[in-house]
Amino acid sequence: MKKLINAVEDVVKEQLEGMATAHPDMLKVHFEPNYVTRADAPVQGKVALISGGGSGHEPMHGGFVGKGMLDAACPGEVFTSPTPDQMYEAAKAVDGGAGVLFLVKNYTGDVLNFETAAELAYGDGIKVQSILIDDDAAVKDSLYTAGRRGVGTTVLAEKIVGAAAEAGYDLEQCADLARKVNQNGRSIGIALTSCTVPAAGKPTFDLGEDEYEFGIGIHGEPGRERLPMASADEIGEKMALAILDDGPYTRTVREWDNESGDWVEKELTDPPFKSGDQVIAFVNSMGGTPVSELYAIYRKLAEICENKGVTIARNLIGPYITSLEMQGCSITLLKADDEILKFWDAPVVTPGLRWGA
Amino acid sequence: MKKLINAVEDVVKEQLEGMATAHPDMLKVHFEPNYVTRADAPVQGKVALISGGGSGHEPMHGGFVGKGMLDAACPGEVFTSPTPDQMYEAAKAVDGGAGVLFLVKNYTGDVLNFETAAELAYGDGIKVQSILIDDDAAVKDSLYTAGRRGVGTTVLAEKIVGAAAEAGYDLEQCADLARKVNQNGRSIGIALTSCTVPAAGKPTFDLGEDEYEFGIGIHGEPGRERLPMASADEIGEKMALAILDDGPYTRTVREWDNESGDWVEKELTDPPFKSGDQVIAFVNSMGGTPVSELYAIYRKLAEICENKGVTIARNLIGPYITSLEMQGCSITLLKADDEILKFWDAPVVTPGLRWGA
Amino acid sequence: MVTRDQIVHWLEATAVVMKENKEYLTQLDAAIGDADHGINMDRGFKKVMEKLPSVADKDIGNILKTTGMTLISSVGGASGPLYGTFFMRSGMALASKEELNDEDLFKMLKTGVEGIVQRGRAQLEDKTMFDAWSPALDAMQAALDNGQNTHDALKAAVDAAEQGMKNTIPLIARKGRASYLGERSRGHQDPGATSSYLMLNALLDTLENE
Amino acid sequence: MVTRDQIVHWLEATAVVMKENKEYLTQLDAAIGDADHGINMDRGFKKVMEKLPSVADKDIGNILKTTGMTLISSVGGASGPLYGTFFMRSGMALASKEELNDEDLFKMLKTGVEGIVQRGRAQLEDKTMFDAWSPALDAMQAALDNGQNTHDALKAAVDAAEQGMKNTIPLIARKGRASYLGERSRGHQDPGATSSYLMLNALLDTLENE
Ligand SMILES: Nc1ncnc2c1ncn2[C@@H]1O[C@H](COP(=O)(O)OP(=O)(O)O)[C@@H](O)[C@H]1O
Ligand SMILES: Nc1ncnc2c1ncn2[C@@H]1O[C@H](COP(=O)(O)OP(=O)(O)O)[C@@H](O)[C@H]1O
Ligand SMILES: [Mg+2]
Ligand SMILES: [Mg+2]
Ligand SMILES: [Mg+2]
Ligand SMILES: [Mg+2]
Repeated sequence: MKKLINAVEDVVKEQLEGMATAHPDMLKVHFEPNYVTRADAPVQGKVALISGGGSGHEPMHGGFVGKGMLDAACPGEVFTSPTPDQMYEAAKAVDGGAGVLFLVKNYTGDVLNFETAAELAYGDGIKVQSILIDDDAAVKDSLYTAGRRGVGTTVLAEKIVGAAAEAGYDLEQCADLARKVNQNGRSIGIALTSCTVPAAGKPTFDLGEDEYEFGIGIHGEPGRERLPMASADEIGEKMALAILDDGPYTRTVREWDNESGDWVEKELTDPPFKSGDQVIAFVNSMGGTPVSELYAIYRKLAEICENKGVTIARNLIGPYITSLEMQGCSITLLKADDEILKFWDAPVVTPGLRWGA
Repeated sequence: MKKLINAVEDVVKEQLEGMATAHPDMLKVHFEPNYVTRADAPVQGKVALISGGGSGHEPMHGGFVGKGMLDAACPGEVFTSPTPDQMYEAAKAVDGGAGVLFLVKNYTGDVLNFETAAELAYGDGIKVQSILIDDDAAVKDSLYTAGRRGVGTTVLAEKIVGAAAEAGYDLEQCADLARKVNQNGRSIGIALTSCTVPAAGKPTFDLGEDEYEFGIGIHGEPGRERLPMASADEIGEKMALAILDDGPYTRTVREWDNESGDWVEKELTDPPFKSGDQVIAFVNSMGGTPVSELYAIYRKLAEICENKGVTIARNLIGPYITSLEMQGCSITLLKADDEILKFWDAPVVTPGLRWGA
Repeated sequence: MVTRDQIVHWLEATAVVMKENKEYLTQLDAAIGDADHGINMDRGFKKVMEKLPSVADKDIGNILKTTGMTLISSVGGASGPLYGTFFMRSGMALASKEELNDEDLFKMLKTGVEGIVQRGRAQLEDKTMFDAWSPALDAMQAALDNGQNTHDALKAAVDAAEQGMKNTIPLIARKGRASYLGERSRGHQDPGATSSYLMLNALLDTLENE
Repeated sequence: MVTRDQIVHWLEATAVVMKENKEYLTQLDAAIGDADHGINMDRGFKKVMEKLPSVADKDIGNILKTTGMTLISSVGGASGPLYGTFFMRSGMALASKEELNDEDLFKMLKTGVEGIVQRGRAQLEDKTMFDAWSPALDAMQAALDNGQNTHDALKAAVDAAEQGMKNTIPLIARKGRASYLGERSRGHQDPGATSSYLMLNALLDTLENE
């Protein structure tokens, strides 16, 4: 293992220190428990958007803290869910009276820890909502698994809902928008190499020179299938079709109800993509793949979208939700209506994503 | 070799096609000869800024074409200088009557090809200036080598001079500012792994698990020395000191003279850094190193700058001048006065760098 | 009667057991998860050991709740909130108790496991820690109904938990990280069921030795 | 007298030689550069072969200038503008010539090499292509001064170029990419000096065979 790190147990802390030193205009970093807040938090009267998860996916989530996006991010150890005290302290720090919305990627650990945090925050009189991101089309069913994982749509949801909160949406409206974004977004990922978790010191899996993993998550876990290495066009096409040809997806999610002070279950069904849709297309590097290669994938993706009658209205291309230094990429398509596009275009000023200001 | 590419001979062309499809609002791509121009080029009355060089350093240069930065970029094959017809055609396409400024990285191939292009453009009645970027502190002397290579300062110069051109600086002023930026910027790079040139199909050099290269360029070439692998703090410190403790640097550069229609030689001496300086600090990934590790380096860099009495006024952290998928990083420090900071902060809208609009 | 000291000793014994089985649990997790369960449990109970002295003279409910809070804020992952909830709930059910009778002991385990289920929504044969706890509670209930004493009822529970743990081997996981492996999760023993068995066994050991 | 056809045949012969030595030149460049000199030269002269038919009936100056322009826009790297300038300058010096006398031939080479020097500012023993050209021009001048004929003067030039090329081996590079290697550039023959020798030798071969 070769990385620019000091002791493996200090990796997360020192990266946070680096961020704090680099971006005092945008964010503040808090330690024990670890969380990152907007420099100007709490913003009175604004819904506060909080996300978090294991580290190793940088710039997500800490790099998305700032005006127009997240109010707080809670980083766990590398690939390990954060603990509820982090989200709880973050919620107290950023709540501006309008409540906090948790954006939670669907991994059992993240879900359970965020749920505990929601209960703690509610107990303190903070209005809470919690929306699950579960967009990974590589996971087929929800009945026999923990459901689709939360991947690329998370980045888009953080941007879009962050802008809505900035624009004055209330907690209910932010939650509805987040749910809508999640239900309209789907992703698929591939890996050309494994990544190495610093504490583990060796690659998570072995992958031959002539094969790649299709349908990976974002924790260096193996994917849906291992395939012979192929060209950018073949890989791009297989990825695009895994999203565009994916059928409806139904599952039950648990959301917090501020009235009853308890969790309620909702059955949600995501519609498949169809001709005539307009989308935000997000081609993401897993960390070790340079942006030049992403353009080769984007080229094919755009061609296939056009053939399917799907219009790419906006795009995002680069490393935004990564798996350490893994080589590979993911594609996310988000069906976008005017509301979504308006908030996508709105200004954002974070270390990881910035435009309009 | 595993990359998201199709045929190796189409790599550059297809990446450019992907860029063209992705960013029609910002840029246009032209083929045979290959060059990228601002979507709204030529901008009448504005000095046009043109750069270029081998491909494989993405997002530089094509990703820096757009409002507030480059008017045109000329990509060669991977790690191969572009040919003069590219720069010549680009100059004709973007000249808005105020002349064109070439920003040239100091590699013999780039220098000679840009010189030929400058002569051709001048022959066509276009006012031309050409400024060399030679900022690589890993190269010690200029007497017995082709001089310091052009590395990280290029990105900063493209941003700053691009903003100045946008603000109405004339050709002479733009050239003076570019020269000033170059003389005040220094860089040093390291590699943890080699990269693989697609056409070569195998890594350019071998590097053991327990060593790293110090003082690399940006073409996957070996560096000044090969050292035992070390911690982020040790590597960061050695890099920072290689820049901060570097003495004055003198060399002769060749610049175009529009009066005489010929090249004139100038002897330039760059001053070393000193306590009291304020700088723009740029920590760059060579492609395969994730931004999280860059923060570990930035953390150390900030500490050392503080100890040396050097104030970091602005920073840029991420993959901006890369060597394909190489793991490693570079540090650039640019001594910044008010003029430089003003243009650094000015709006920029390119695929690779964006703020303020 | 189970004393406050015995509860403290149980937690101490659990910490020792998690340390001893750190590698083993992590290996089990490597096969069908992300190779951290032993590390997580060891980290959590180390923290519990740091916290314990400050509450060791408080009532049992307080001790258990502190254990729960500590696990929640130090374990992370799926198992952190689950074990955390286990101790929080059992602590709440035994608020201000200074010692536990047979019924209390059963209540402690039962309310704890109810917490796990409420949080994790696991069902039998989902290949989770619940597959150890569920038969354990059934066996303990039956033994108590049969008039057996604490020790024997607990012994029955531990045996059932061990069997339940082993029964996870052929199962396909339907909850947690392992569920993504589908068929490939078959043939491996669930790490959480294993740590649950170890925890319950540590309780039996503690009571036997005192 | 050297005819237009002979010049065309020389360029054709050079294209063949560059193709045959593509690997060899690239290997030389791999040792002290970036392993592309053979690829660059082969690509450039392939392009020249495509362009040649359209100008083969024009005057020699025109043919040489077209060759220069083609090399400039297809070779890239350091050698592209250098060889390109060589042919551009020699073409300009021989504008509208239909055939060349001894003096013209020498002028062609001399003005070409002056172009290389003006562009690349190489000095003797910088370990570049100039280290092949410089002794070649000296030898040819001396031979012509001695009253030798074209063939013999050119033969002397080729021999001197070969020697000059070999003499680059012990040198430390001070120009181009190889200069960054410092001491480590010693012990390797310069690729550009090698391609220059090959090009000059192709001229001799062409004139001998016709
Ligand atoms: N929904 C659930 N209900 C009960 N137990 C669960 C659930 N999901 C996972 N587990 C348990 O958690 C264990 C894994 O814990 P751990 O490895 O510490 O967390 P993570 O999977 O987040 O890395 C599994 O072996 C399983 O027993
Ligand atoms: N300044 C210079 N003057 C003359 N020849 C040079 C100069 N710099 C480099 N060369 C020649 O160019 C050759 C390398 O050419 P090539 O490999 O095609 O270009 P690059 O170095 O850009 O890859 C060297 O072997 C050397 O002979
Ligand atoms: Mg080259
Ligand atoms: Mg685990
Ligand atoms: Mg885990
Ligand atoms: Mg070369």
